[in-house]
Amino acid sequence: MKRNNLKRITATGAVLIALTAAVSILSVSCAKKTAEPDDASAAENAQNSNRERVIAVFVPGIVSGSPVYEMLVSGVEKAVDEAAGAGANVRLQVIEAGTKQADWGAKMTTLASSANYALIVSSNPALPEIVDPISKQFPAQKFVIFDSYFEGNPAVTTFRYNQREQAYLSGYMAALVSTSGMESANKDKKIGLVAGQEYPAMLNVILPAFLEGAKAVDPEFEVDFRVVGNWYDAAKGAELARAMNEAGVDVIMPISGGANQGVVAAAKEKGFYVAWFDDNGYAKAPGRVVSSSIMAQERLAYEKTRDWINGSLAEGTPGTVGIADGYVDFVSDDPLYVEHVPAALREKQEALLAKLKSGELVLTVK
Amino acid sequence: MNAFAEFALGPFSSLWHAGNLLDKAGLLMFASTGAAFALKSGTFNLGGEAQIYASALVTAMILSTPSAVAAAELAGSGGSAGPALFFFALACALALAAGGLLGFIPGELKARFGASELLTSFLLSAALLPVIDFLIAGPLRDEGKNLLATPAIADAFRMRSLLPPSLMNASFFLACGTATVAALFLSRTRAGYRLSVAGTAPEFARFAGFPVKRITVAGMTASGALHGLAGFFAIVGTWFMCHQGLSSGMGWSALAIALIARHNPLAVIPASLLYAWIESASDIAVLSSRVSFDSTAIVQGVIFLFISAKLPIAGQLRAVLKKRRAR
Amino acid sequence: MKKAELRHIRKIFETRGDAGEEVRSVAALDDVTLTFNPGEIHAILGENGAGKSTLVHILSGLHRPTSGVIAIGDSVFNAVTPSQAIGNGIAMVHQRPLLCDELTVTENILLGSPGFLARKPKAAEKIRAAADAWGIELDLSRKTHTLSAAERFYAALLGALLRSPDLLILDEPASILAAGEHERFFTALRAHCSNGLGAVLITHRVAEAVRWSDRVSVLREGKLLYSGAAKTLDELERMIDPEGLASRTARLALASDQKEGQACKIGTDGTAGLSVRDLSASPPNRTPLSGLTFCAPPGKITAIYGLPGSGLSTLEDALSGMLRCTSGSLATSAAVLEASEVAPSALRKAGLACVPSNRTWRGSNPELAIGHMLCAYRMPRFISSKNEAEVFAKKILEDERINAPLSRKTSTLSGGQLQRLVLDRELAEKPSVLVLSEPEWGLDIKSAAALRLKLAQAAQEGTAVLVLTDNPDSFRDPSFFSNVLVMEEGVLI
Amino acid sequence: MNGVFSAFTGVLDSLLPAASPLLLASLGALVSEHAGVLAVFMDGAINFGGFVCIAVTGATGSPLAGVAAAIALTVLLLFAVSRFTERTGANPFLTALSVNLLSSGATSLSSSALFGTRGTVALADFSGLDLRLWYFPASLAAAAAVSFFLQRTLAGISLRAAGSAPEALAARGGDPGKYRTLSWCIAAFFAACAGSMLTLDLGAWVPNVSAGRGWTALAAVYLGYKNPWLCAAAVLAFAGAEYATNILQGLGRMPATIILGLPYALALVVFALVPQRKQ
Repeated sequence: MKRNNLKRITATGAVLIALTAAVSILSVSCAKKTAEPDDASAAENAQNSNRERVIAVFVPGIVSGSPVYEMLVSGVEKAVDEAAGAGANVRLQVIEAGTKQADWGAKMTTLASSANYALIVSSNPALPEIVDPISKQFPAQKFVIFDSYFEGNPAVTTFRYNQREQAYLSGYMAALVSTSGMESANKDKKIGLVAGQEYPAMLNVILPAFLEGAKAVDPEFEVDFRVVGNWYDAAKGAELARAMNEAGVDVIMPISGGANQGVVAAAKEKGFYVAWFDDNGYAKAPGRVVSSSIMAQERLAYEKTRDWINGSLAEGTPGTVGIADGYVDFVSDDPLYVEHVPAALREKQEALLAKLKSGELVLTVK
Repeated sequence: MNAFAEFALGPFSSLWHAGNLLDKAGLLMFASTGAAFALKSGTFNLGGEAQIYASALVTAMILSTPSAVAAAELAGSGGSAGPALFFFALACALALAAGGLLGFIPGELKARFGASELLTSFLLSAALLPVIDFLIAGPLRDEGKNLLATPAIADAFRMRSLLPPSLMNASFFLACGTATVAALFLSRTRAGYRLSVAGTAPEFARFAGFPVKRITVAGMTASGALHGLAGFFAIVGTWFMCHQGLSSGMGWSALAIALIARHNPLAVIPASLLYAWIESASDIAVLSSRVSFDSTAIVQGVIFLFISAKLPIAGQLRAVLKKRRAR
Repeated sequence: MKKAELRHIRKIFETRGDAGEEVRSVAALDDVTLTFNPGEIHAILGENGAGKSTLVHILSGLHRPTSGVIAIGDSVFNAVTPSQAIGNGIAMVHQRPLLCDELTVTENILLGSPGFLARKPKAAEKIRAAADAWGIELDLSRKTHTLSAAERFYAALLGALLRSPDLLILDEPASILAAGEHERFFTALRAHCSNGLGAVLITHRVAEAVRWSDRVSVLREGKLLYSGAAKTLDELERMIDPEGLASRTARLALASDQKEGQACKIGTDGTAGLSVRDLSASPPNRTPLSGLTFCAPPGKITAIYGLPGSGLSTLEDALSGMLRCTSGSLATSAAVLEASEVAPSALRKAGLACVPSNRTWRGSNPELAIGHMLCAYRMPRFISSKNEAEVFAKKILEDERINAPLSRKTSTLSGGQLQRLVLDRELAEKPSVLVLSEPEWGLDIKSAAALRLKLAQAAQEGTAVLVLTDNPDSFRDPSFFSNVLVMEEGVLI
Repeated sequence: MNGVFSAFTGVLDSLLPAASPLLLASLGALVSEHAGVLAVFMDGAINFGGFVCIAVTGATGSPLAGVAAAIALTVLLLFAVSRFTERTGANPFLTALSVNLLSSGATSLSSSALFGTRGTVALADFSGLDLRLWYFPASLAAAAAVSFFLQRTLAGISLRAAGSAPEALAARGGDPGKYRTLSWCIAAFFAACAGSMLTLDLGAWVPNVSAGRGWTALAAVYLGYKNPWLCAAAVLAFAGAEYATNILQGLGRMPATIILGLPYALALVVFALVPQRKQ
């Protein structure tokens, strides 16, 4: 009774494959344009006796729209361009691995196993643990991973930012604004943090330090912490921000990817303030964004890649960078900041920065 | 043409890629056999995602309990493998049970209250996913690490790769076997016959005295359990720990494969391979930065469009094939 | 008023067999030329599968002829679409009225009419006027899935009438209508035809054709045998059934007859046959059953007659276990079942088999393979490649001279073939009780006669046969039944 | 007393506008459900419409042009896919799923081509439309329109017949395929409106801005027994549950992530307990 069915399946199978083929031709021929320069440079390299070194930037997510990864890519790019301009035979390749953490391992292994890359650069706290076993399989492969901390593998070099300092700065400024006489500030000693998801660095470092910073202004401060559940639902971000504002929160720090936009939109509508994180966000909503504590990922990526190309990078050791060496900072020279935040507050924030820089106040991360 | 060949043959360019393709196909095969099973029994299981996820979590949990770790150590140090096997089997059984339970609930709600399983299985899944996310990010996380994942399971519990260094392991063959057994069950047993009759002709099945309600529940439960098997092998064969978001997209892919295979578990085998091939080819294209994510999404979308279309070419091809056979 | 004409119509159906089998062509219609005049009732007679339905489907646009043309008034078409047919004044009422169950009667009637707004009150007014003209009573705001078979027919008829057709095609209308309604309907049809309406009447009832039609055409195996003025009953019957099977049955029934003449006494004999006691059921939107008590003795053919809406269909559902009864009990030689225990599987265990009135969806399913439909009760636990079930199914097909592979879908069978197969399947279980609902529904004289032969045989072997019917024609040969009960408003009188 | 009243209006103020895009989406899913099409494409269509709206609003400075373009292009996309499905007899579930993939690829590609980013596209100096008050009344009016369309227009009646009894419709000269396509287009219309509402409210497009609302809308169709008004009630219940969880998160008694699943759990319980209409 089944034979007829089988035949149909085989026939459809054949057709499917033919169709897939046709469609793929179309799509890949579109992509060919980007492939051409590679081919050209490959041909060039064949003539060149100097062996080419390719640096891969492994992006555990999608570059576009994510400041952390945008800075990573442009930093490495700058170092590579500079070196290539100076005659070094280096090339850059950016690889996006998508947001599914479970797939990163296999994709990283693909890169490592290809032995095409002299160095793989990436940035994510979770990556060293994924890379470590892969590195044991391919011990020749070198890795530099920012925004993470890992000891004990000579092939894996990590740098982490002192996010406690970074969040502390935000919390301090947020609390200053909340207690100020600024038009949208209220009496409640409550500031907010909207996260995309709950993750270790958020719960163990950023959230506590944000509160710590606020308490440094007034010990009665509380942090209203809410979670969107993903990194894209901007409407939910806006709803959460509105609800928080109703509950007396007047400054919110969003760390929720695309959903940040929702918090900004709600701030424009409801008139509360936003503390931006990781890059300069004053222009997102002039007059509403009152704080930008940043990490200098672009600079760090540039410097460390440059060092590696020159052979001066101390490999295999973890490093921590912070305010003292300028990799964590607060953007205080933006005209929008100067225009909208009262001088008294700005001075207090400067004072805090100075204390951190001088080592008078020490905020270490575990 | 060159670019196309690169895209199409990418997954076969190395053992690593080919093995991973087979591994991915195997996991999809378990889940889509499950989806096909539900479709055959006349139900629509939209809760596959949570069924895979929950079973994967259960597996990872069981295999990282202190006693399981101890059993693995014993087996690893040359001692008896018995306790380790016991925990392995226990994890498998509980994964099946977890998936099965998540299929059973919508099935039972349909049988008892007539609630559409299409909706209840989706809602159950949507309600559970954040809970599992939370468990993985919070109480069940490997505290010492920055991964959003449970602790890794011991070596003794990991299935050996058959095509090192790729992830491909015996689960692929088990998946083919499962799909075949499912197909045989449907075509060669009375229970399978009744299940598919209840699916295509519910009123006739009721008239003929088949236990239609029980069949609905059984179909959904089996579907859930098969998804659970995918979750189990995802842990012991592929990822060795339960990552947050591990199942995302797998449930939908499985459903699409089952539809492409026209609910036939035997056709699920080539359909899963085809699907895994498209996905792997896209992944590899992205990894070699030939194309961006966007274009692979479009390629996949177009393939979805065409995959079930009855185009004139298909008819001609069939006619040609028939003529050949007649000769 | 236009005249419609079919010229040299040929319709070939292609059927595909199992793997390796060549595509076979079957001519459903072979060079048929017919004219339908305004003001006439034109009856089309023929046995099942003669091509009557195909013929009118070509006229109403559901089928495309393989060759030949359709002329309506001055226009000539190679084929018409349903909307072209309607636009040219041809409307059809199907044997199984095509209605959308989710819609109300008014909405169903409005379905497909031109314009933007559905002016329901205005439409209802018009519909009511048409209904009055035809003597039809119908609640227009009801959803059609709550209607009885006759009401569904009226709904479909009103839908056709509201398109003010020149030619009205009626496919077996009499099979649904009760005797009184039948008379009233045809009187109304007659009256409207004398005002210029043309009607095409498909029927297998020769007497009906003789009585009401102006012109008769007889089809046989796709060929037109006769078209012209109505002849006598005998002449036509001989044309349709040359072997005279129908009269042979009557003799057989008489020979095997041991008539009791009166209803068996209730409760005296629960050990054999079927005895039903105090059976009550009250399903929503349908006629309830209130305390039915009756028995069908073994070796006898018992009939229950009731008009549509009398509760007969509720009884069918109750006896096949598709409906939960509220109280009462049901006993066969094998078991006594309380109302709460009555379910399809329990009934089958008790030795009861049933041929439901809804053969297409309940007795079978168009999507099922013929083999799967036939082997419903006989699938072995494990199905090997050459199993008994398959042998069994092949034998039935062979006996019925249906040349089809087991894997073909039942949707490829004609209504008559399906009916025979369902009956054979149920009889093969050697039931002690066989319930049949409307067994002759849609059967021509010859097939009906063959059916009666089979039932008589089964009765002779000791089966209690119970026939539920709303068709008074079944009793044209009353000697066939050993006992006839009548049902009205859910009780037996 | 006054406090309670203002709290109540506060709830409505945030609840109703939040429910509006969802209501629009579920109306679209409802119409296609009536035509027998399972609208699994809603999520992708909302994203697509939202993107077009922001892109065109940004280019022309007129949100009205943005909405109009969103509607036109989304309808065009789904019309094409629907025609393809009908013409080739493809599996509508698969082709509908393909809309989601196509939408994510197309928005992302055009976003990087037009704005040089595949992330958030924010309109400068655009602070959302001051129309929040009107969102819900407009959506309710849409529900009324859908109800009117399905009940009182001939096309609506035919569309319902195309879903439940296509052969009956065909016999009356209607083309069920045509009405299925119409239903895709109507769903596209509402998806585009919902997408525009979401993005104009944010003054920006964010990848995957619909964030599963298309699926929730589909669930609401079933919860509302395919009736526009009951659907509106179901949507309000969903939005209410969501609102409650937003508030609940602020109380900090329960892990925030778990709370996210509560609306679905609630819907499940309600759906399981409410008696089902018999088919």
